[in-house]
Amino acid sequence: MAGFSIHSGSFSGYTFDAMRHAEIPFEWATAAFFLAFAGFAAKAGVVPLHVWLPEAHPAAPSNVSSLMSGVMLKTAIYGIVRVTFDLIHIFPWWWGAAVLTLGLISAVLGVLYALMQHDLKRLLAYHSVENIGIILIGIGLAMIFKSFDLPLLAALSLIAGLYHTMNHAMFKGLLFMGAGSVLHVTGERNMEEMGGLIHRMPWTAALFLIGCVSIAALPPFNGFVSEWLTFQAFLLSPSLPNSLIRLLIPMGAALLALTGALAAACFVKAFGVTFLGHWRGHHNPHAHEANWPMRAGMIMSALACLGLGILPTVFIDWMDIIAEQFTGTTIALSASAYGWMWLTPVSYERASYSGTIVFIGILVVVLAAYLLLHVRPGAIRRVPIWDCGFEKINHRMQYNATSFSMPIRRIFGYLFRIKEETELSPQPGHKAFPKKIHYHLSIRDRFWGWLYKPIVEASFWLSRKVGKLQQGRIQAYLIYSFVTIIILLVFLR
Amino acid sequence: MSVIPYLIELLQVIILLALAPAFIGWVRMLKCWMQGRSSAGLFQPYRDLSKLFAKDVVLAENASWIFRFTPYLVFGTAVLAGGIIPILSVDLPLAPTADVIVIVALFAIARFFTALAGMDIGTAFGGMGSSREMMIASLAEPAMLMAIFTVSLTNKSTSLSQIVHVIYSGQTLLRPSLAFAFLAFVLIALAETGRIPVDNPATHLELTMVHEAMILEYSGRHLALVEWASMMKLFLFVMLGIAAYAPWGIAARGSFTAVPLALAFMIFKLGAVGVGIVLIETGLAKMRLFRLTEFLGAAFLLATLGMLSFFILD
Amino acid sequence: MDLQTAAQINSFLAALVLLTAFGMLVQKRIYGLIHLFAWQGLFLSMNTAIVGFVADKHHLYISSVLTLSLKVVLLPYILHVLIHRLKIHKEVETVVNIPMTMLIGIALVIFSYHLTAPVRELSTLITRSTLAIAMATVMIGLLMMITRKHAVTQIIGFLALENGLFFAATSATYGMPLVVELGVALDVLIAAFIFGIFFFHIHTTFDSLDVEQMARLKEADSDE
Amino acid sequence: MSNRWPVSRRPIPMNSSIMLLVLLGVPLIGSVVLAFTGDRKFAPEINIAGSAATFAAGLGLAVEVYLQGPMLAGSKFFFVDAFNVYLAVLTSFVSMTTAIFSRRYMRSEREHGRVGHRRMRFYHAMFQLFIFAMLLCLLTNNVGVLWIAMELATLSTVLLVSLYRTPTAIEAAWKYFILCGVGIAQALFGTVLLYFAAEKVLGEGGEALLWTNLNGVSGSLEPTVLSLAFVFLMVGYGTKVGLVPLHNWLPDAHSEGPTPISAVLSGLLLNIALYALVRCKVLVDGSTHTHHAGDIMMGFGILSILAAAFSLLRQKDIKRMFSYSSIEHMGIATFAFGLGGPIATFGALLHMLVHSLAKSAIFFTVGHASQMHRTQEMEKIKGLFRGNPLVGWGLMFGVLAIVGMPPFGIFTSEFLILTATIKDAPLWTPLLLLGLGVAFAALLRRLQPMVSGEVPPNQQPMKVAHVPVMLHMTLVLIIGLYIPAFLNQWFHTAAELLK
Repeated sequence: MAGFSIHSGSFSGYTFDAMRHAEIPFEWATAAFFLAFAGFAAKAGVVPLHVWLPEAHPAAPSNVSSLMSGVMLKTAIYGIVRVTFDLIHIFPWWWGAAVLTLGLISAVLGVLYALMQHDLKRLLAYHSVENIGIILIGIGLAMIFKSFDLPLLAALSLIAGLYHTMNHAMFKGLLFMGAGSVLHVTGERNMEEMGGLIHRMPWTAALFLIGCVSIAALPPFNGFVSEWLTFQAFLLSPSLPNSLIRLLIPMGAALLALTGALAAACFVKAFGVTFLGHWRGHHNPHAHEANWPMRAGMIMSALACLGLGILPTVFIDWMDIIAEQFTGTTIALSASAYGWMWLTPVSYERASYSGTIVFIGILVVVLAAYLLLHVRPGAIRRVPIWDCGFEKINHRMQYNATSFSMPIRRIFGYLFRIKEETELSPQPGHKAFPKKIHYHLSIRDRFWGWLYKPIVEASFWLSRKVGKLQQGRIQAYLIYSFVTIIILLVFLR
Repeated sequence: MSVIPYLIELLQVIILLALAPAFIGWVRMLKCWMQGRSSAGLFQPYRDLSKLFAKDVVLAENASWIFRFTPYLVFGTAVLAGGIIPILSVDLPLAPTADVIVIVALFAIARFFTALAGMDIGTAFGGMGSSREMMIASLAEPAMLMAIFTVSLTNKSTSLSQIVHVIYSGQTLLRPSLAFAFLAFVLIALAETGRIPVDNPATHLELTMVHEAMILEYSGRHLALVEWASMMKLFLFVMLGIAAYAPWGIAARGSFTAVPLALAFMIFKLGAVGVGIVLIETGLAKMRLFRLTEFLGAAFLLATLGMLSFFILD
Repeated sequence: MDLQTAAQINSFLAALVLLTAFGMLVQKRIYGLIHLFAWQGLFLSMNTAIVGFVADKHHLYISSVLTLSLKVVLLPYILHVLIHRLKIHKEVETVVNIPMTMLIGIALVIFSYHLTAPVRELSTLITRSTLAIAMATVMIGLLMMITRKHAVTQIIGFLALENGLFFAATSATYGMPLVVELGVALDVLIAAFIFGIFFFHIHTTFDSLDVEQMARLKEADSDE
Repeated sequence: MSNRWPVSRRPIPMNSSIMLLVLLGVPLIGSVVLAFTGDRKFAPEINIAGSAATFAAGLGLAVEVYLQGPMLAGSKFFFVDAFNVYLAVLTSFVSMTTAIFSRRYMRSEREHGRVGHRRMRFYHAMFQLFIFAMLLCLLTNNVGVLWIAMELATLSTVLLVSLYRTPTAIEAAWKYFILCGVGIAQALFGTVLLYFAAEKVLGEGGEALLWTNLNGVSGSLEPTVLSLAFVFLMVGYGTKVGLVPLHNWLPDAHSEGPTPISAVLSGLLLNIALYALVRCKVLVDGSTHTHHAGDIMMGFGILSILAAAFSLLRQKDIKRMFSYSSIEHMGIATFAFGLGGPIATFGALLHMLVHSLAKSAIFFTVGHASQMHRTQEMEKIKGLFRGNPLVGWGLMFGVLAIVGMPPFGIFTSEFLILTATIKDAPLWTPLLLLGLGVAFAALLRRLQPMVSGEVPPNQQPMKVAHVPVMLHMTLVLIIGLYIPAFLNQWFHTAAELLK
């Protein structure tokens, strides 16, 4: 919030109008922007200011946390947009670049951390970090386009961001409610202790599944629409004058794609481990379906997800007012130019998407196949699990959250602080078959170690290194000259 | 608005359904020849499918509705994608429904639910299969999109028909960017359709299988649908590649006169691609799971190089 | 051959050079490296010849032939012989974290493109757009020298870097004056012989060509 | 007097200069001859004679330039002005004295069987070749040729560094080879860019790479390209100058090779590289009309001074210590050139001169000292006053000179530079002073125990070469006491040229 103090310090009055019309020297503007941004970002939980988020959410009761991620993050976004586009309406492109970069980092790291969680609500909380990242990507792009004075594109990406904000409110609320009802009936937050709930609470399962599909950005639900719009915005970057960002932005698209895919993986895990398979816990649960009001809430937001997914043009027409106010143009003309069914952000030739038809198409084909295959009543025999002819399997053999995320953990391992220890108590006789094996795994978010331990340590370490430039390895020396070149080149450009 | 495009649309879907098994059969046949075995013939897949359809379904006790719903969904997405990708003609009524990104997403849906189905029964193999599948997918998808972005950047559109149009109109002779992107696409297609060296479609060996592990518990019509869908997926990836990189022969206008020619072209290309796949599969061995990062990393590198050289050189 | 095709072939060769550079960056086997290096040299000399033809600068033919004989035939041959003599042809080097290296490489490509953007604005040559590639090749050569621990591979990195320079000379300008080019070639040759001698010294003294061992001269421990 | 030394930027073309021919020819021929006869008894004498002739020629050339001003020769291939001719004289002089010194030194090395026949031949041949390369660097008019000669200088010394074939020696040589190779490669890239910019103005072909032409049109060269080029030239030649953080090869190479080589490396090669750097800087500043190049050089300079000074504190090896001090002094000179302006440039030129004199003198004494004790460890070197007065006092005065005590020449130059700094860039002054102070303390605290004290048992007396040390120290002293008028004029002209 210090940003505002600078604002109001540099000119009088807290009213937005006053700020809007005030002339600010550039340095002050920059300082103000970044302070304000930091303030809001901390609120929204942008990496590396996100650490409070996964701590706070699980602590709070479900409805509160759904409100938190639903509303509070939104206010933060509102603040950022308001300050940048409305108060400081003229800014250099690298502000946008900074926002974009932060967004990308938050998105990727957020989803990765989420993937490592086995506490349902922490997982969702980390996903809020990811989604904030995606929203910021949209906003950052909008800023870049605006600073290069391409209002149409700016409007497009701004709307992508805002649309995702709305979507996030919907499906994240849905997911938190689902998680809440699961918590309520099982009294568990640890996924490792769950499983097979789909048989006990079909409604919750189905609705939670809708939430998963939407947040994993799969058509025809809403998550996909905003992500698709963001991709389109990315792909329009070649029309930027600056060669460097023209080159860099598509990389961002790749990162966004990575985020989407990882999110899908993450929610396969979340849903699969929680609702599918066998019950993993020790005490046998007497779980029952969630009560009606809870279900009603979930159903409504689920419907909202679907609606936002298949009728984007309608909602975008509403949003255009904002876009017009901030960037000076609307995309509605082009967006719904080909009827309410087709979403064509820039032009018909460029790209088009119709959630409606995708939805209906899938529906039709599925029904057709189903009916065709059921003209002849095929009896369904229920049998014990075959499992490749594997003998006497039990529920402890199935994959759980930790084992599911293991491959990805191994690939991106260097991003986490992982402590793995296996202790086995060997039984006398044959060493090969120990009596029991204890496997303990702890995964910590690196940023604690990176930022929140006092930086003094780092500087101290450096001071000791002063004399040690000359440490013998020729590679190091080569690195010196390499880095020197890079720095000088940067200095001169 | 003439009716012909709709007919072509229909024809195209039918061809997709009809030819996908034949293509698999062709690949298997070539493979047998390469390895000096006597092949089961071009039409074996049809026989398999019809047999499976005839059989009854045997379902595990604790299978939920997801398990039963998945095959239909997978099948549905494949068919829908088949209606969108220009196989015979560019001028399709469904074409504007979805661009490349959406198509990738459609395959993603199928994968999502297959993975869930894999976890549904709660066996070790199922979980293993879905976990690996999602891992591979999460690495393959960025590379895939990069490869496709390169194309859509060079052609200024993400809608496939439009891409084909542009390639027809413009002269794109010897573009390094497209070459790179194409290489990347090949690698990714291998990964996505679960061929060697990423996955071995023919194995049921516990530790090597990925896709098979997820659908282990299926039987009867469910299995038939899943199998058929995966055949179509391979077919569609080939078509996607053709449309994006070598569309010559696809009819530019919706008229029946052009269709037979397009069909001939398509079958010829399919044959060629089949040979390519077989060469790759007999040339390489299946990789360890964690060597895949390098494999897909290479794909990503190629795609990115493609994009860079689009900016730098073209 | 009209300018357009020439330009396209030129840029395509440029892409190939870049690709070989990346290949060397991740190639583990020594022979593989040498072959890649030879290929790069081949592309270079082809490129030089084409540029020479288009711009009809006849001294470029000479330097093209020089490249061919020196970097495609002679140096790889020398390296082959050395490796065979030193019996290290089976060694497979451990390269740390290949994906990371790739990413850095890509970053370098972007960076050099960004740097050379103004240059290509004001150049009129058909080859101008390849300057970025040349610079990137230089950088990647340096990166390779940094990442490798083996004396031979370091040298190969050095030579790749030299290739990049040569490529720059032909792409930014239509080749340096002949005197300079000859001199450069001479220097490369001498360097080749010197490192030949060096391999033997190192190998006899440390009985391995791992550079890691040569870290005795340092300040780090001199104050304990 | 002052009507002499016309400060004309347009050098008068002159068909050929016999002096120039001798200056370059003798070392080349010498190296060929010595390649075959290098291990005979009279080889050192040949070596000395050759370098003496070179020196004579250098003087002659200097006189010619002194009388007629800058000149071109060999169809514009060579270019001589006050700046490079004074360096040429310096180079040939120091190489001569080094040859004299190496006569005794190598002889005793040989008696102790550290080098054999082949290596003696090799050593002498390479020594001459090295001199040739350096002179070519100085006198050529062609940027490309300058680069080639620089590379040649590197290559010819690489194997000299590894002459003793000890593991450390080979390691040092390898690092020297690789790092300088890479650095030089960067410089070539810079040269290419330079040519790229130049051919736009001067047309293609050799013309576009001649200093004389470039300086003429520096104003109209494309600034962006030149600034790019300068970065690469800076890093490239900066590596050879041994500027931090590109210096890492220097202490190793200078401490592991035979002492005469250390002397010429520290005393001369660094100067040559700096010469190239300064020429480029003038060009670039002329083109970009900014002071970026200068700023960069100042930054490197200060960095080198500080880093070197602090590493001086922790040295145990005597030759290593003095090579660090070379880094420090090169840093000072670079800083001064970067600072620009008449006083600073004057100081820098003077500094190059006196530093190379003093430093090579120090290395001579150090070489003898370490030969007497069979070690380079400073703890083990003691009682030089008693053991061998000349070495002891020589080292004493040398160190006093190098730390910039009056009345030696280095005090003068450093004083000039310091005043210029206070005037033009006051903010840098404290850093500069800090560096100088630390270096001062570090060197003196090492000096005292070595020279004084009893003669340790491990020290055996030996015949040492008196002439070079004395010669150098007297010169440094003289320059410190008063700068001869012609020298004064000389530097002023050079400073003019470098504006």
